[in-house]
Amino acid sequence: MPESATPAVEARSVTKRFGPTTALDDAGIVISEGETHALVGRNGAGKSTLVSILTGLQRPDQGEVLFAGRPAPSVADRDGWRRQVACVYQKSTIIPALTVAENLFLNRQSGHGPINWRSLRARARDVLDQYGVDVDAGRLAGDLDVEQRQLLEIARALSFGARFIILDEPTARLDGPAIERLFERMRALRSQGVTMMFISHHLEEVYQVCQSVTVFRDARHILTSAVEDLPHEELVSAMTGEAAAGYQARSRTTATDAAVVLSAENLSLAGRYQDVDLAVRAGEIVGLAGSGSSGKIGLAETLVGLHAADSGTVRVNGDRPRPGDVSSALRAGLGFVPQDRHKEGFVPLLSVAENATLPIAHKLGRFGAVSPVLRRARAERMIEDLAIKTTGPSQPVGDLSGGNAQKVVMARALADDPTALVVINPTSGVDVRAKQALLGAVEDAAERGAGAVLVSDELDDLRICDRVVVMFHGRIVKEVPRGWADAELVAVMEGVDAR
Amino acid sequence: MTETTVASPGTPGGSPGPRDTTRGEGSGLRLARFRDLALVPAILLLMVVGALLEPAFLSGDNLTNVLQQQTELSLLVLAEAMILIAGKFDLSLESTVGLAPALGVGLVIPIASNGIGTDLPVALGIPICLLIGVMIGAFNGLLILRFKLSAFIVTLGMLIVLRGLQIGFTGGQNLFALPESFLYLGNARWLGLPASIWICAVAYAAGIVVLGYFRHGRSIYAIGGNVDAARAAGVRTDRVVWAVFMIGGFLAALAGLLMTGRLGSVAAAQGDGMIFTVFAAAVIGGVSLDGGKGTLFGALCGVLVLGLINNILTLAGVSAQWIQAIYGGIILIALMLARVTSGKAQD
Amino acid sequence: MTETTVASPGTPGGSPGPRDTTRGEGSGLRLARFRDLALVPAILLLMVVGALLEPAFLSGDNLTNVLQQQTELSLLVLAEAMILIAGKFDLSLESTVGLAPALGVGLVIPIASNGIGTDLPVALGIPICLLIGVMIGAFNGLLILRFKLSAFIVTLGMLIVLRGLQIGFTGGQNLFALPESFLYLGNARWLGLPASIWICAVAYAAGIVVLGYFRHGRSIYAIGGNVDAARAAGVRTDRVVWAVFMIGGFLAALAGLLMTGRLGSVAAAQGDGMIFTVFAAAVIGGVSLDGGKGTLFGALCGVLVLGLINNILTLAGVSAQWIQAIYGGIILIALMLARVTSGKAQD
Amino acid sequence: GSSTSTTPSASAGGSSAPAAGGGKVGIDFPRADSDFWNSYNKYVPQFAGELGIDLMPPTNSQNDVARLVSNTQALVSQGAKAIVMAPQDTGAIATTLDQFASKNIPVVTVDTRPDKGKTFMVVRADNRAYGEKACKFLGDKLKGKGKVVEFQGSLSSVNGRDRSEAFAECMKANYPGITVFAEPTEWEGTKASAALQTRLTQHPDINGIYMQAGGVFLAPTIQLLKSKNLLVPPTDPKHIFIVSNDGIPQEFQAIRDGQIDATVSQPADLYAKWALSYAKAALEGKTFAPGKTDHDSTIVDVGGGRLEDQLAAPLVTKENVDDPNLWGNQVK
Ligand SMILES: Nc1ncnc2c1ncn2[C@@H]1O[C@H](COP(=O)(O)OP(=O)(O)OP(=O)(O)O)[C@@H](O)[C@H]1O
Ligand SMILES: Nc1ncnc2c1ncn2[C@@H]1O[C@H](COP(=O)(O)OP(=O)(O)OP(=O)(O)O)[C@@H](O)[C@H]1O
Ligand SMILES: [Mg+2]
Ligand SMILES: [Mg+2]
Repeated sequence: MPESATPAVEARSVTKRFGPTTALDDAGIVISEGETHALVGRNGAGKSTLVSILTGLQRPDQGEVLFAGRPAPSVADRDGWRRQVACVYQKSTIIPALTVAENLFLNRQSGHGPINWRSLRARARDVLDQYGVDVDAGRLAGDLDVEQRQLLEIARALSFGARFIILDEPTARLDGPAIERLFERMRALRSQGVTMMFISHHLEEVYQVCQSVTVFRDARHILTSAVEDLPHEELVSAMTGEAAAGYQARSRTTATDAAVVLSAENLSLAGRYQDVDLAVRAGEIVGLAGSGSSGKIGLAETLVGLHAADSGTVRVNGDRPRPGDVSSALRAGLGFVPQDRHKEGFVPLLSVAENATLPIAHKLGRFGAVSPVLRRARAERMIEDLAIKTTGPSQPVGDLSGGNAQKVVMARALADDPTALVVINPTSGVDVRAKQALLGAVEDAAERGAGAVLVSDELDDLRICDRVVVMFHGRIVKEVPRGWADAELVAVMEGVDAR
Repeated sequence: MTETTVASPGTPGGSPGPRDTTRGEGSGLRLARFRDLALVPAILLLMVVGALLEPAFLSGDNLTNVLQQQTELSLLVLAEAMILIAGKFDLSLESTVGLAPALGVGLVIPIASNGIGTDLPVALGIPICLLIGVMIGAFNGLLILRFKLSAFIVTLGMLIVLRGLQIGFTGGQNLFALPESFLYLGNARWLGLPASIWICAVAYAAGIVVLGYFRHGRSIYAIGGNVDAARAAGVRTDRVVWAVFMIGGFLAALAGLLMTGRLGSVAAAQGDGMIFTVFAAAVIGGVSLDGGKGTLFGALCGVLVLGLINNILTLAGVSAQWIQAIYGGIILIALMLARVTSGKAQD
Repeated sequence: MTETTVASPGTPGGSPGPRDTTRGEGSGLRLARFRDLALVPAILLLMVVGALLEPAFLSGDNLTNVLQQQTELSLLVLAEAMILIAGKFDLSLESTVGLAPALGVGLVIPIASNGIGTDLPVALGIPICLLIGVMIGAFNGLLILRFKLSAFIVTLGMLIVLRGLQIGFTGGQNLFALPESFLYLGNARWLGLPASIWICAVAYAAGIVVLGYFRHGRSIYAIGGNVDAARAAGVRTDRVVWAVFMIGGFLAALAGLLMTGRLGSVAAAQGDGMIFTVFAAAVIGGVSLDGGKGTLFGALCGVLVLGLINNILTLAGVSAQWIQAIYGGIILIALMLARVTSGKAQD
Repeated sequence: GSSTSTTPSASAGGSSAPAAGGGKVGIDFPRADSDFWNSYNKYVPQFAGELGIDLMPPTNSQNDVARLVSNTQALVSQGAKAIVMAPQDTGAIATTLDQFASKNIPVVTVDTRPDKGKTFMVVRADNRAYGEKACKFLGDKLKGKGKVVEFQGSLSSVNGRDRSEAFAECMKANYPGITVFAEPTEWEGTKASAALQTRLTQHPDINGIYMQAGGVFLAPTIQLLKSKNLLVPPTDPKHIFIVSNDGIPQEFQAIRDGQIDATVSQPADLYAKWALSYAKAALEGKTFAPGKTDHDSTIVDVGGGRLEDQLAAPLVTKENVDDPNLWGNQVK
């Protein structure tokens, strides 16, 4: 670590508690001027808590924050903080009822005079173009999908002109090309001397854009090192506290005569996808890939009943669930992980146990009653299976860290031993270890005889699939069997190799 | 008081198991979950104050009076609390309190006693009354769920329409030629206590059990907390919300029935202005207007707090001139007390 | 009507430029942004109905009456709409309408005319009145922001307390002996129109411009939409919300002043029951109870709709027996019309 | 606030015929936010003192019948032996009256006659007479021709309904040439003002107004007429004849100033005086029979043996407005 000058940012022995949870325990971080510094750790290690302290949203119970050697502004002085640091938070800070342009320039729409909306929109368009975000600046932010919202947040933080920028899992909801564009921006900013803190569970990204890395584990600082001095396995073992083991996709063979558990026939939804046919057999995992507006999310959401298709049929275990009705699809034996966990994933005020058992409540007691004991037992098993970091089954999901909330959503999908599974970006925001657990859970389900559709922007996730169906502009263009190389699949997704 | 660890009915599965990272202030989180108990200290304090002010306060008679006087309000609060937890609103409950019994009575009594003139069999009176409550709830639900109108304005409109219909049908007259059956529930005593108290107790017990331990009850919380997530988890949200509105209408009609019996007539303004108190009791009891939060037990506590304050002010003989200011002041203080003892921000 | 593309003042940044991703449902999305114009068809319809029913309806005099009768309400709605957009509640506005002028008058008139006996200089009356409004807003803000109490219950408690204080201070008497200054604003005519209309127009124009085109105004939307996000963006949320409450109190006191002048006395029940109508107008006008949504222009339309309905019913001489049912029915219909023409679910 | 310290009276409850003069009297005020009722509220302790009545601290039901019921029940459980109340909602207290009857607690109601239930005495002025007096006055002044605006009370209030019905019947029977615009106001000044303003625009030739409650409607009406320059002396053809109702001091002043022409004085003082007297008489075991009384009024049997003392309610005009016997001239 270059010790030459005062660090740009320093947090010293910070402690932060939430009720019984100690989110940060005497932890600290030192980030030197001009570097891109990675912060990694398992879900619930306290990364986002540090972010909220470094951006002045929360006051630490103990410890202090220094910017260029000077104490940070007081918590009330929001302008002071804003001058020091810009941030992409893990939780969305987009205001749905306002337009994209206004979100982009929130609280800085104008200098002193009245706001000139026309020029604001023009400025917004410039920024959006610069970051390659293809949305109309006049649209309501609430109409954007998660990915577009994430891009908007990133564009906002980067365009702010701050000398220190924090990015808390910016890539978790982006696809490959968007991540690449982000990294280009980050490199450009670094060449202008901007300091950055970067949080991600994709360790290869750390190696791509960061110079140094700090690891947190169980609310404590474990180590800080230059990236090149820390090989991948050592980084993982620092995070997990045990030796790393790479994830090996299991080999499976699907009987070609196994029953079709989930199928789409001639499915079309205007503006999203057209004429899609898909059949998933028992014991099979089918990947669904595609970049930018390929329609894969729309298709997956139709399969589970979040949308009603304009034409065509969906079958689950031979049944035809009522189009646009999730519960009848679930009743037919489907399990489902939605794209946006905050929207369709969980009820923040309800406990882990209740969220995870929502679809199986009818099995947890007689005559419509739900036995708290049974529910607790089920939930404890899920917590253990998926290694959810929580104070217990009764903790509200809203209080969990992002990755752990994602695991609860996964637990909910698997709760009913579904015979058909549709999972959309299931590992978004989930740490390396947990990712293995989640993907393992999908494979387990397949081994039990379920058929799964796995929609993901991450090539790593798709490796467990028996075949990957690639969509391009709303149509299925190719089916790639197991054993593909990254470049090959990307080429198909980009539409280069669609024979 | 604040160290209680009794699992409250509304938050089952609540015992927080031991955890590794637990260091220090464990009780904070545990307590936060018992915000529905927040009013218990206030209630006890009021009991003590009442007893000190006036020996008659603690007499069985007086306490029974307090309870009986709150029965209709508490049924409305039960209805409203459920609807609020489901993330909706119903302002029209107060009109149902008047209209349902007015029609129930008006359709069966002769025109000479201000009846409507249909002279239906008297035995149909009570079923009609309750059915009208359910139908009003169903109609509200229809407008809100099918036509996607705002619950607040639909039920505000209905509040005015229903009251207007009652005045229209009865010409603003009170109906006092009540069939015996209408008087029974409001006046009977079962096992030494007014029947209406038993009815309320049963309704609350059922509500607490269903919202605490039954699938459909829990799904109300899920819907109020995040309707998209509830739908994605297979809850038939529209159906549940609709049912909640109908149950709400039913309870309001039942409250109207009890009030009719207790007061011996259907006043043209029966229930007028109650909805404010209903919201006050529910919200004081910890039910959030945002949905998904609060318990029926808490709401019941809210009702009791308001009832006790009223009773104590009456017993204390506060001057007519200042009674309202004092009443409001005590409510504010009770709230702050609840805030301090529960230690959690309200919303 | 439904194809309008006039940019409404409250939703700037909305220019519905051509969109790349527009496939099919473009106009639906575009229209949705003009939910604050949703009531315009209803208003036009009411105008036509009024003109058909009664030629006097369209006379300048009558329309001036309609406006003047709604001035106090519209100031309250302006206040409430801002508070709602900021994601809060204020029920106590209606009591401020009574208490602020009552104290303003009571402190300056002699005890013989039911004054409080302080006999302050008469010139201080109006400043005191307005100051009291601001102070009530500030006190509400203090309890809500510093003590983190629920806005709904704080202001509900305050509603009762303030009304109680007014009755306490005045002994429940109406104050008839008003200083001239209190009568002026409610009665003066400027450029041929009642002064109160001008005041309202200026207040709304200022509000619409500030909430539409100034940073602090926009931050109210941000706060109501997502307070954490607003704080993260550097908005001093507490300060803004506090200011909104104080402005709200000020506007309520001003409304009280106008009403006092127009009616020639401070009634003990002045403002009583208005808050319901205030919410109705705001919500009908598209302001959401969830915060962050709606415009002042929409709220003003809500006020106008209610005022027109009232005026038409009076002109038509509807029988007292059915007037309320008809009034409520028309409101419901206007809402459905707004829902249909705006094509968007309400909330 | 009154702080009548109550001595624990010896009488144990339950005896069917209370001993002469024994027992506390509980009283509930209907509201404290109107001039009329405030005057009544002030007369009560005064007359209680004069009559030597052991008065409990009065309660206030704030115009809410549910509160009235709970207040009076509380008074009884605190030991009241007789109750004076003024139920503004006359239907909703039948059961309560029956309860009190079963406990042998006599009830005197003021201002309103319960639709049903046992009362010892009803003390009220005849509200139908109010309406008729107003109608006759206006009819004569307008010589049977013209347009009259009537501010009705709330339809759901008996007093309001009685006044409205009597006014309408009298107008129809005696002055068919007069058009009556009945404006529903729910007893709200703002509603009355708006209705009058609208009506004057529609019919600028309105020449009479009947307000059913001066306390509420007086100021808004005068203010509106003033701003329209319609407050002119009776000699002017543009004069609008105004009859009010209540008899508060401000109405008298308005009569003296020529702003309104008449009001029906509703006797707040007599309400308080005779309600308490009858309560006292009830405790002393006295009974009454229909017929003339010693105080210029008549006790009538309104059916089922229920007695009502119908107090005189004089019409006050410029001629008798300075009569010192009017309660409105005795305030303060
Ligand atoms: N508002 C809160 N209330 C209660 N507990 C909280 C709150 N915020 C965070 N926590 C707890 O603090 C711990 C650290 O959370 P944090 O969000 O900082 O984790 P993280 O490292 O960002 O995890 P992830 O990688 O999943 O985002 C977690 O156990 C979480 O449950
Ligand atoms: N709720 C929506 N309403 C209207 N259009 C939408 C909505 N959500 C997404 N779209 C648009 O529909 C098209 C297809 O969306 P879809 O989400 O199915 O693609 P995708 O596979 O997620 O694309 P990507 O690879 O970028 O994630 C995109 O142009 C997207 O912007
Ligand atoms: Mg995090
Ligand atoms: Mg996508």
